[in-house]
This record gives sequence, C-alpha cells and structure tokens, in this order.
Amino acid sequence: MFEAIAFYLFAFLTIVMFFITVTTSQALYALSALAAGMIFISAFFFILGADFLGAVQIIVYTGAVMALYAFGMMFFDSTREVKEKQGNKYIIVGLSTLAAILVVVIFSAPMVSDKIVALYPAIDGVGNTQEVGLVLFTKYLVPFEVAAIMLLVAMVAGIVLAGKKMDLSITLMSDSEIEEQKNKKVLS
Amino acid sequence: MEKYLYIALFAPLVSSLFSALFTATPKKLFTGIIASVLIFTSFVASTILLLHILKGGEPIHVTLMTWMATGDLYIPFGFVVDQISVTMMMVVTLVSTIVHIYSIGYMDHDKGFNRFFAWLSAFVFSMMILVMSDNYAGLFIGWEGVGLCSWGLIGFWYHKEIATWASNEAFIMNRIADLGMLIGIFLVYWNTGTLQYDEAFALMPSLDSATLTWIGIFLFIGAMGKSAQFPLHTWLADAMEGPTPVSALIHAATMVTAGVYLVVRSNELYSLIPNVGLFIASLGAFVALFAASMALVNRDMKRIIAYSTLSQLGYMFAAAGLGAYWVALFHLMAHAFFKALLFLGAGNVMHAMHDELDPFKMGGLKKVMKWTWIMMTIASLALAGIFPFAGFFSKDTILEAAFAEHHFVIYGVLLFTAGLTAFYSFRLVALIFHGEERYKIFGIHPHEAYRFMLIAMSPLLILAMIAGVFQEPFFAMVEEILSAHEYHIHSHTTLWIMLVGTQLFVALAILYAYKKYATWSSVPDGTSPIENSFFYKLLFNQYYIPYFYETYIVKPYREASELFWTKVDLKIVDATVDGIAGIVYGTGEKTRQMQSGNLSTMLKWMVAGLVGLLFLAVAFGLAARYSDEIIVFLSALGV
Amino acid sequence: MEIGLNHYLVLSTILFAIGLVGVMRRKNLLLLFFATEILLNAVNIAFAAISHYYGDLTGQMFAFFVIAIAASEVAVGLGLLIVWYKRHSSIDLDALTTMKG
Amino acid sequence: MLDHILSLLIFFPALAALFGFMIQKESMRAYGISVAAIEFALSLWLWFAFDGNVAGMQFMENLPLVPSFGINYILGVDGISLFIIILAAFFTMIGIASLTDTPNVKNMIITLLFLQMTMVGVFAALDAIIFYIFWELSLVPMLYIIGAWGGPLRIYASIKFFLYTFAGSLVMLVGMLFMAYFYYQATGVWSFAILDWYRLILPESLQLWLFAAFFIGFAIKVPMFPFHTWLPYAHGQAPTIGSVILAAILLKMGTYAFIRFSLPMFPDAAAFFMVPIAIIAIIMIVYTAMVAYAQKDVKQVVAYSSISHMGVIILGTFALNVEGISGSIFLMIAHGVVSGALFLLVGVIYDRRHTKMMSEFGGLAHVMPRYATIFGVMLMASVGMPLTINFVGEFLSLLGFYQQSHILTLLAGTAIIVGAIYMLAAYKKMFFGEVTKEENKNLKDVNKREWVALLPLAVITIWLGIYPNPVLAPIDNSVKSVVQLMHNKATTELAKDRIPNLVKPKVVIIEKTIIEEVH
Repeated sequence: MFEAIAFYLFAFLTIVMFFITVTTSQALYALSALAAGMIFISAFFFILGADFLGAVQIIVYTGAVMALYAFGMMFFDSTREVKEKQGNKYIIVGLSTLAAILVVVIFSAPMVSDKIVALYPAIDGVGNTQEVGLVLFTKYLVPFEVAAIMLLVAMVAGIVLAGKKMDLSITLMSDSEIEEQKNKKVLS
Repeated sequence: MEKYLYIALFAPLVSSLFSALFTATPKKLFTGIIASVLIFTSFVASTILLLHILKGGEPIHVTLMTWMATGDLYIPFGFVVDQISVTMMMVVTLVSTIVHIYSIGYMDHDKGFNRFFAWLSAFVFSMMILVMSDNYAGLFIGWEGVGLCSWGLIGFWYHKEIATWASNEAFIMNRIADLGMLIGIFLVYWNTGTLQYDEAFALMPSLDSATLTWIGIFLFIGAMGKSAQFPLHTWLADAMEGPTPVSALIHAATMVTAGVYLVVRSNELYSLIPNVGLFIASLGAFVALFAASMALVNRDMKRIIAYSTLSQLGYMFAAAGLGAYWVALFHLMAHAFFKALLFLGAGNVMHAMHDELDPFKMGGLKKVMKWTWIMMTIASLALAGIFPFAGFFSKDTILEAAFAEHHFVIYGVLLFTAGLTAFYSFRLVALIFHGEERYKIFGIHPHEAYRFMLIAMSPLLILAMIAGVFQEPFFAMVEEILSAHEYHIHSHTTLWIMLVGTQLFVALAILYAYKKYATWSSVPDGTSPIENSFFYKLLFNQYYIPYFYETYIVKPYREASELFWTKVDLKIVDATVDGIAGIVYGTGEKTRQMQSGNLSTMLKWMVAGLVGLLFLAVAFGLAARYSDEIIVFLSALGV
Repeated sequence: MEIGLNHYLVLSTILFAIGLVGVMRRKNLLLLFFATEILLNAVNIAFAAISHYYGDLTGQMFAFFVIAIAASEVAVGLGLLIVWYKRHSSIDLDALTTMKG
Repeated sequence: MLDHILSLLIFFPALAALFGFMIQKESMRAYGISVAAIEFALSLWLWFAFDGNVAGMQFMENLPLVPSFGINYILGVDGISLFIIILAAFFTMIGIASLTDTPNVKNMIITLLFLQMTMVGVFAALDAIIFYIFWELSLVPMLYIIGAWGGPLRIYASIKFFLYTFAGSLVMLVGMLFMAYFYYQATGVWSFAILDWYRLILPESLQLWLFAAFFIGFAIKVPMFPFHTWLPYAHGQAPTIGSVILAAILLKMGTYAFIRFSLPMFPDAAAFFMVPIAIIAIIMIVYTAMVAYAQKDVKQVVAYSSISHMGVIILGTFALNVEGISGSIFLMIAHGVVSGALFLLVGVIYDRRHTKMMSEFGGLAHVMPRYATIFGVMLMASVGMPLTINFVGEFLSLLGFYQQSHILTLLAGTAIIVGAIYMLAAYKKMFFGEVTKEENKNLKDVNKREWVALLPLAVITIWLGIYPNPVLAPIDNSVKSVVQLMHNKATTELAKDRIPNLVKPKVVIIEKTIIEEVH
C-alpha cells in the first residue's frame, strides 16, 4: 500500500516537474524543475531497491549535472524570458503521443516479456551496493573503465572548449586592451 | 578451257581497277581504249568458250576458292560455263565491247571520262559473275554488284539532282526485290542444305509443292525488281537520266534481263510449279501491254525506248513462265542486240540535238544523220518483229508458244502489244527522222556522230538483221539443259495464218504510225483535245503510279521518320529515361529542403523517424504473431 | 493495489513522451539539453524497474552507464554551447542553420 | 611469354600509359603510336599462335585472388573473343594515329591506352568478377573522353552514358552474384569462373530470372531498343576518336556478353525469350533506320545506323544455330570496321568545316573526290553490299535466323532496304549536287595522315568481304562447341527443338558434366 502511494505520488510529481521543464519560458524555473524531477526519480530507484543507483542519481544529476547547467547558465542571460518561435503544436503533441502509445503497445506484447531471462541475477543476502559492485567490477569492468576514460575525456574537452582564453582576465586588463581584444573578436 | 573462263571473268575487273586508278585525274583517252581492249579480250574468251560448248564440249565447272563456310553452310566462288551462261556471256561481252568503244566517243567531252570506264567495266564484271556463278550466293553477288554499278552510272552526272534521285530510286527499289531474292535463297538453303544450282535442283523434286511455290515466288520477286516488272517498274524509266551508253548496256541489254536469266537458270524449279509459271507469264503479258501503252504517248525519246524494253521484258517473262525457257533466252539475246542499237542510235541523236529528248522538237533528221536513221529504223523493224529481222524469230516464237500452250488470253494480249510496239517504235522514228525540221526553231545544228562510233555500232546492226538465223543452232545448243520443245502449231494452215496475220497487223501499225507522225509539223503545247483526254493524261502520267508512290509511300515514310525521331525517340523513349532520372533528381531536390540546417526541424524529423520505426516494429510484430492467419486470409483472396 | 512492472513502464513512457515534446518544442539550446536529460531519465526508470522485477542487475548497470554518458554529454555539450555563444552571442536554434543543404 | 600473352596484352597498355605521364608532350604522339603498334603486333602474334582448330579456350591463365569465394584471375580466348581483341588493338592504333589537333593530346593518349586495357580485359576475362571489373572500368576512360573533349552538351551526354550503362551493369552484377550462389548451392563450392558456370544446369524458372538480370545489363550496352537513347548523345558529343572506339569496340561488349554468358548458361531461357528479343531486334532495325533517315547531322545518321546494325547482330545471336551466331560474331567485327571507318570519315569533314550538318555540305564529290570514293566504299559496306565485310555477317545472321522464323526474318530483312534508304540519302545530301556553300569550294582532300587511318580499313573491308575464311573458320569452331553445349544443357522441349544438335548420328562426344539441379 505504501509502495503504491509512493509510486503515484512521485509519479505525479515527476510528471509535473518535467512538464514544467519543457513548457516554462523562464530558464531558471526549468532548471529548478529539472533538478526537482531528478530527485523525485531517485525516489523510484529507492522504491525499486536500487539504492546505489538512487544515490548516484542524486549525486551525479542534482549535484554535478545541475551544477554544470547552473554554471553554464551564468554565461547566458538566464533571467531573461526565453522567447521561442513555436511551430505546429499538434505535430509535436501528436508525434509524442503516438510514440508513447506505440511504445506501450510494444511493452504489452507478450513475446517481449516472456523471453527475458536474468543474466546476472540478484544475489540474496547482499546489499544493493555490494551487488552492484560485484557485477560492475567483474563483468562490466571493461565498460566501466571505458566509461571512466570517457568521463575524463569529457572533462578535458569541457575545460578546453569552455575555458578558451580563460587566462585573459577582463578585470585585470585596461580599457584599451579590452578594446583591442574585442577587435580581435576573441571576446564577444 | 578454264583459262578462258578466268580471262572472260577477270578481264573486266582488271579494266575497272585500271580505270579506277585515274578517276581523280583529268580525261585520259587511253583508259577508254585499254578498257575497251580488255572487254574485247573478255569477248574473245567468251567466244572461244561458246565454240567449245557448240562443239558439244562438256560444261566447264571451276571452283576458285571458299567464300563462306560455317556450320553446314558452304559457299564457294564457283563458276560454270554451260549453254545458258555462255549465251549470256556472249550477249554481255559483245554489247559491252560495243558500248565501251561507243562511249569513247560519247563521253568525249565529259570530265568524268575515266570514272565512267571504271564503273562501266565494273558493271561488266558484276554481270559476268551474275551469269557465270554456279550458286545462288554467287548470283546474288553479281545481282547486287550490277545494282551498285547501276547506281553509280545512273547518278554518273551527280551534279544533277534528278540523276542522283533516280539512282537512289533504282538502288532502293532493287533492294526491295533483293530482299525477296534473299528470302528465296534462305529457303533454298534450309530446304536443300546447299546453294549450288546442280545439287539444289537435284533435291527439289523431293520437296513438297508448297515449299517449292514459296521458293519460286520469292526468287521471282527478286527477278521482278531487277527486270523492273510491275509494280517495281518505275525506276527503269527514271534511270534514263544516266548517260545513254549506260542505258543501252544496263537498262536494255543486260542488267534488266538478269531477272529473265534467273528464271531460266531456275527452270528446273519453275517446271515443278506450273502455277507460279502461269503467274509469271500473266504478269509478263500484263507488263508487256502496260509498258507499251505508256510508251504510246510519252514525249521523252529515251523513256519511250525504256518502256519498250519493259514491254519486251514482259514478253520474255511470258515465255519463261509458260515453260518456253529457250525462247525467252533467245528473245533476250535478240532483244539485247536491237535494243542496244536503238539506244545507241538515240544517243547519237541526243548528241546531235544537244541533249534534247523530246522527239516533237526534232524531225527531218534523216538528212543529216543518215546512218543513224538507217540503224534506228532497222532496230525498230527488228523490235516490231518484221521478217526477216531478229525480232521476228524470237518474238513470233513467243506468240506461237503461248498459242501452243492454249493460253489464248496471253496470246491475245501479246499479239495486241506487238501492234502497239510497232506503232510507238515508228512513231518515234517518224518524229525524229521524218517530217519538218522542227529543231530549227530551237537553233540547234545537228551533226552525225563520230565515224568510229558508227562502226562500233555496226556489229549490232548486222546482228539485229541476221540474228534470226541463229535460232536453229541456238535451239540445238540449249536443248541439252533446257526443257526444250519446239513449239509448232499442229496444223500448218493455222501456223501460216498466224504468221501472216501477225505480220500484217504489225505492218499496218507501222504504216499508221508513219501516216500520223511522218508529216508532223508542230510542237504540241498541251492544248489539243487529245492531250486533254482522260486516257492521254493517264498514260502520260504513267497511270499515276509514280505519283502514287511518292504520295503514299515515300512521303509517309519520310514523315513517319520525322515523327519517329522528333516525337517517339525524343519525346517518348528518351523523355522516359530523362524522366526517371528527373524523378530521382527531383526527389533529391525536394528532400534536400528537409535539410534546412535548423536543428529543431531536424529533431522533429528524428522523432517522426522514431515513430515510423516503432510503427514498423509493431506491424512486423503483429505480422509475425498472426502469420498463420494472414496466410489463410491471403490464400482465401486467391493470392 | 499492487504496483507492477507495467506501471513503471507506462510512467517511463509518459516521461519519455514529455521529453520528446521538449526536444521538439524547445528552441533554446540550453533548454534542449534539459529535454534530453528527461529522455535519459525516463529510460533509466524503465531499466531500474525491469531490473527489479526480473531480479537481474543488468538493467541497473545500464542505467548506471547511461548516467555516466549523460554526465559526459553535459560536460562536452555545455563546452560547445559556450564556444558557440561566444561566436554568435545567441543560442537560438532558428539562427543555427549553417548546415543547410 | 606466350603463356602470359593475355595478361601482357591487358596490362602492357596500362603500364605504358603510366609511363606516358613522364613523356614529353611533343613526343607523346610518337610514343602512343608505338605503344599501340606494339600492342597490335602482340595481338597479331596471338592470332598466329592461336590454333584455329581447337574449339575451347586457349592461352588460359589462372591466378587465385579470393579463393574462399572462388574469385580468380582467369583469362583465355577462343574464336569468339580473339578477333574482337585484335580489333580493339587495331582501332586503338588507328585512332591514335589519326588524332588531329586535339588539345591535351597527352591526356588523350593516356586515356586511350587505359581504355585499351579495359577493352582487352573484358574480352579476355573468363571470371565473372574480373569481367565485371573491366566492364565497369571501361566506362571511366570513355566518360573522360566524352566529358573532356566533347561537344557543347558533353557533360550531359557523358553523364547519361555513364549512369545509364552503370545502372544496367548493377543489375547484371546482381545476376552474377545469384549465379555464383546457385553454383554454391549445387556444388558446395563458390566459383565465379564462367567455364564452371557453363556446367551448371539450372531449372527453367531460375534461368528466366537470371537471363532477365543479365539481359538488362547487356541490352543497355548494346544498346537495344528502348534503351538506346544514350548512344546518339554519346556519339553526337564525343570527339571522333571517342565515337570510333565506342562504336567499334564498346558496343560489342554487349553482344559478346550475350554469347559468352546468356546463351550457354541459360539455353532454355534463350529459347524462351527468342521471339520477344527478335521482335525487339526488328524494331531496332527498322525504327532506328527510320530515325536515322530523319537526322540532319551526319554523325547522328551513323550513330543510329549503328543501332540498326546491332539489331541484326542480336537477331543472329538469337538464331541459336551455328550459322546465325557465327554470322553475328562476324558482323560484330564487320560493324566495328565499317562504323569505325564511317566515324573517322565524319571526323575528316568535321576537322575541315567544324560542322556535321548535312545541309552545310552538298557537292563534296566535286571538291573531295578521294574522300567521296572512300566514303562510298564504306557506305556500300554499311548497306551490306556483297564482297564487303558487312554482307558476310548480315547474310549469315539472317540466314541463321531464317531457320527459326520465316516471317520475322522477312521483317528483319528490311534492314537491307531501310539501310540503303538512309545511307544513300545522306550520301546524296553530302556529296551530290552542286557545291552551294562558298566554304566548301576549297576544301582539301584526304591528307596523308587520314589515308594511313582509312586505307587499312578499306582494305580490310574488301579483303574480309571476299575471303572471310581466316576469321570465320576459328569463329565457326568455337561457335559449334557453344551450340552443342547449349543443346546438351537444354531441358525444355522448346529449347531442344530450337537449338540444333550438331552431333547427329554419333554418340555425344563433348564432355557433358551435369551437376544436380538447383532447387
């Protein structure tokens, strides 16, 4: 009973939050709603017994990703209302609904669910984190390492891309130097 | 004897090649002389061969080399000299020699002098191949070869539009017939397995009559083209645009008789199919009358003679069709002599009259051109069949044959035509040589031809007079290979009545022609009532057949060609190809606009694609799930 | 009232659809990134749910890697976004048509 | 050396072309002529070394390339391909020798030498993949020749030529892959060797589909109606040398491939499709001849006449008997010589007047008598005058087909009429009449360089017309074995009936390996 209440509650909240994210015209609202939605999603993970995943969700998404977005938004004028030209709404809604219905139809097909066999069954008497650890560092070691390298590369890339000319500090430059740099179009 | 065969055959080739070396250079008299000498050599060799055959020698049969051999097909360059071919060789080489010598004078001032002799000798060579070959394929070589040379010679004065037009017409019309000939050859090959005359004829009696009939018909179609039989006759009259010696040699004496030669050569075939023979005879009789009627009113000297040639070819076919092959061959020979003489005489007149052809603009020429007058008169007498000239013996025998075979309609037609022949021949002679000197109005000063030209013509003159005496030896010679019955009417009384009757009829026609035309004094200008009568117009326009061909065959062909090119080829076939390419290109051009570069639009497309894929997944999933039911359903629909 | 796998899957689908709406609707590049995060998270729910109901850890592993990828995507994506913004001082998608074919 | 003469023939020109990049521009012509002359000498040597009495393949070479899929470098010649190879070498030589003031003559010669490699390769290849590679490669130099040296519409024409033929060959490639797959199914081994495929007997239903796939590729190349429209554009825009090679050799690839692939591999299908194909051939003959008659451009007349003659070749091929097939192969050579010469002749006048419109000429026989003469010789060969090379081929082709159908042969025989009509009309327009245009009054007659190119062609035209046996006899031997093979392989009544059995009284001698039918 508790599980059902929790599910419906968080389902309602998640949907609302994400709906706000995609519809609002204030970037800041969108960011906040997204962050809230992420946290609510982690609730599902806890309900489903994937504790580790829930924790990662909160840490990575709400912690890291959202922080990144927040920093990113500082580059742009986030307080300004976002003006977006909208095309045909019916196409957008229609396509999305159609996709959803089709996915549901596929899920409901018996032949999909019948044939699933557990490859790495959950281990009894062991906590979720330990289970994850056992599988992650044995069977998925190589993907794990690859993911690690990928994250490293992404980090480097992020720094390089965003941090170009970071050594130039406008506060330390004189006005003429700033003009000069502007003429070079380094700063825009 | 083989040596003489090769000399007879190849001397004209050598002559042609020799003259051809000088085609691009100005006139050189010696080409004409050397060509004439070489043709004369050929004539001498032919004479030796004739004597050999006359003495009862075996026919000479040689095989030079293989021409084509593949599968079961074997065609050699084989030549045979037997009674038939030696006759033809004599006719060809004799007339050729005379025409060559005559041409030296006739083409005196022409800048294509050397080229003329190259073509003329090439023609003789082709004709020799035609008559000497021992198989149908070799015959076809000569057949096409004479067509080619005729093309080159009719269009000899190629700066004249009408001459080149006539040459193309002759070539193409001959080609139409040659197709029939070719089909006939194919039929012979696939039914007998060989194209050699002797082997093929030996097998023919065992074939069923339908096949033989088809062979006979198709071969005769070939003969119809070369011998200008109806309905392929129009080219012959137009071919008169060529130089007159050419008309004498090709379009009177030799090439046009090739069709008759073919029928005579294939006599063993045609004896097996008398129905086709009857058709040939009927067509021959019809053409005899038909052509003679056109000659009655024509106002072009050479065309009149051409129609008379056509008419005489009709006689030959009538004889050949009735099975009187030797008579046909004999008439061929006699006709070659007097008709060549007639043409050469006409050439003299033309020269004298500066290429004027309308006999109504001549008149009284016998004073200045005495010898020509004599020659043409005798030739016309021979043509009309007056005793004792050559035509009497050959033509009268045809009439007898028709009578003896009880084909009285053919006999009647031929007899009537004999009268017409006499009339138009002497209409021509009377208009040219008698009466007032109408040419003076046009300021022409005629003169007699060179003496050596006249001398060259004299053998023909003699032969036109005395060729009749050869009838008996000729018959004796050819009866060995031609189914030769002498045609004798059973009762002598009938025979005499026929002979005398015919002679009287012809003589009356001659007298009538003289009476009507010998005193002619004016040039017709198209106003007299007779010129406006229906029949006159019908005959003068050659029964409107050239007009018919032009309007209903040539013109539609030209228009259809244009239509095929501009409408079908460019607008349909090519446009379809370009259309397919255009669809591909257009699709690319249209879908290119999807790549607007706008990420948002592309994302929409991405979602659309996702939906599409999902839809496919569902569809295939359902199809796999219900495959049995679908098969049942489809089979119920009968798919 | 028992909550089954299908409930989670339907939820996941609904969230995914919302994400699709966002992907198609958003013209601001930054907000577009948010929509993609929604898509990823919607899938993660499905993975976790399947993993739970089948007693198989593979789903969780996948979700885990998805999160890792999402993180790196954000890092690189934001970097590119900033570079772009520096050049064009706009992150409006409609102005972003240099790839027009 | 004789063992590898075919490889030598294929790759010698290609290597020479590569070296050609290093040659000085001025000496390029001499270099090109000498290379082509050596190649021609080699091809003549091939002929002398060739044993005309052997029906099968000679000078075979076999080098495994992808053994696991049975793709091997197999070469060989028989009487069918020998003379086309010689013709290709001959025409490349003549073509290079007759090159006039072409811009970028160096590139042109290098391209021609590459083209020669592909041409010889196509006719010598005995492995389907090798055949296909050379087949497609041959498009590239031709594309370049038309596109770089062509007339005003050259880009359109070259792209049309390339895409059209390329599309057809792709269908053919699919057919080849299927064929190899069926071979694999029947024997368990992959093979693309044509001689292996000969031994495979397919059920009729499969034969029909495979035949159709090959047919599309070949028919576009020939080109058969209604796939012919690329040809007038290609000829119309190509430079003289391009037209010569295209007409003389490249078109023959299609008809050659019919004899090499379609007939021996699918005898039942060939017999089944005989009548429809004959009807197409007749349409080609008559229709294109009429279109040729309507042309105003003399080069287009020759181009359309090519299509018309190719119709006769197709007809002879599908006669399915020795006479017809031998005739069609001979006609391929004949048509190569004659149409090549005609295109050269058109090039001669084009060099002088820079127009090909017949209305611009007239009365040329007065000014250029030698040119008129040699044009006349070729004209007469083109209309099939006996004792010229074309007649032998046409006569045998029609004779062969007559065994199959009387009425169709009668219709096809109109070729000799309609051919005469358009050719004589064109000749009349160009050469007869008075000289009306001032520019034509001082045209120079054929010069020495042109004589060098034209005279050998005229000699061959007459020589092989009078004495075709040296060429016909080896062809005949090979064709006999092909026809016997077809008869032995035929499974349907129709095919047995239409393809003659050459070994009538005795037991079948030719080795007959029947592999179980593919299901």
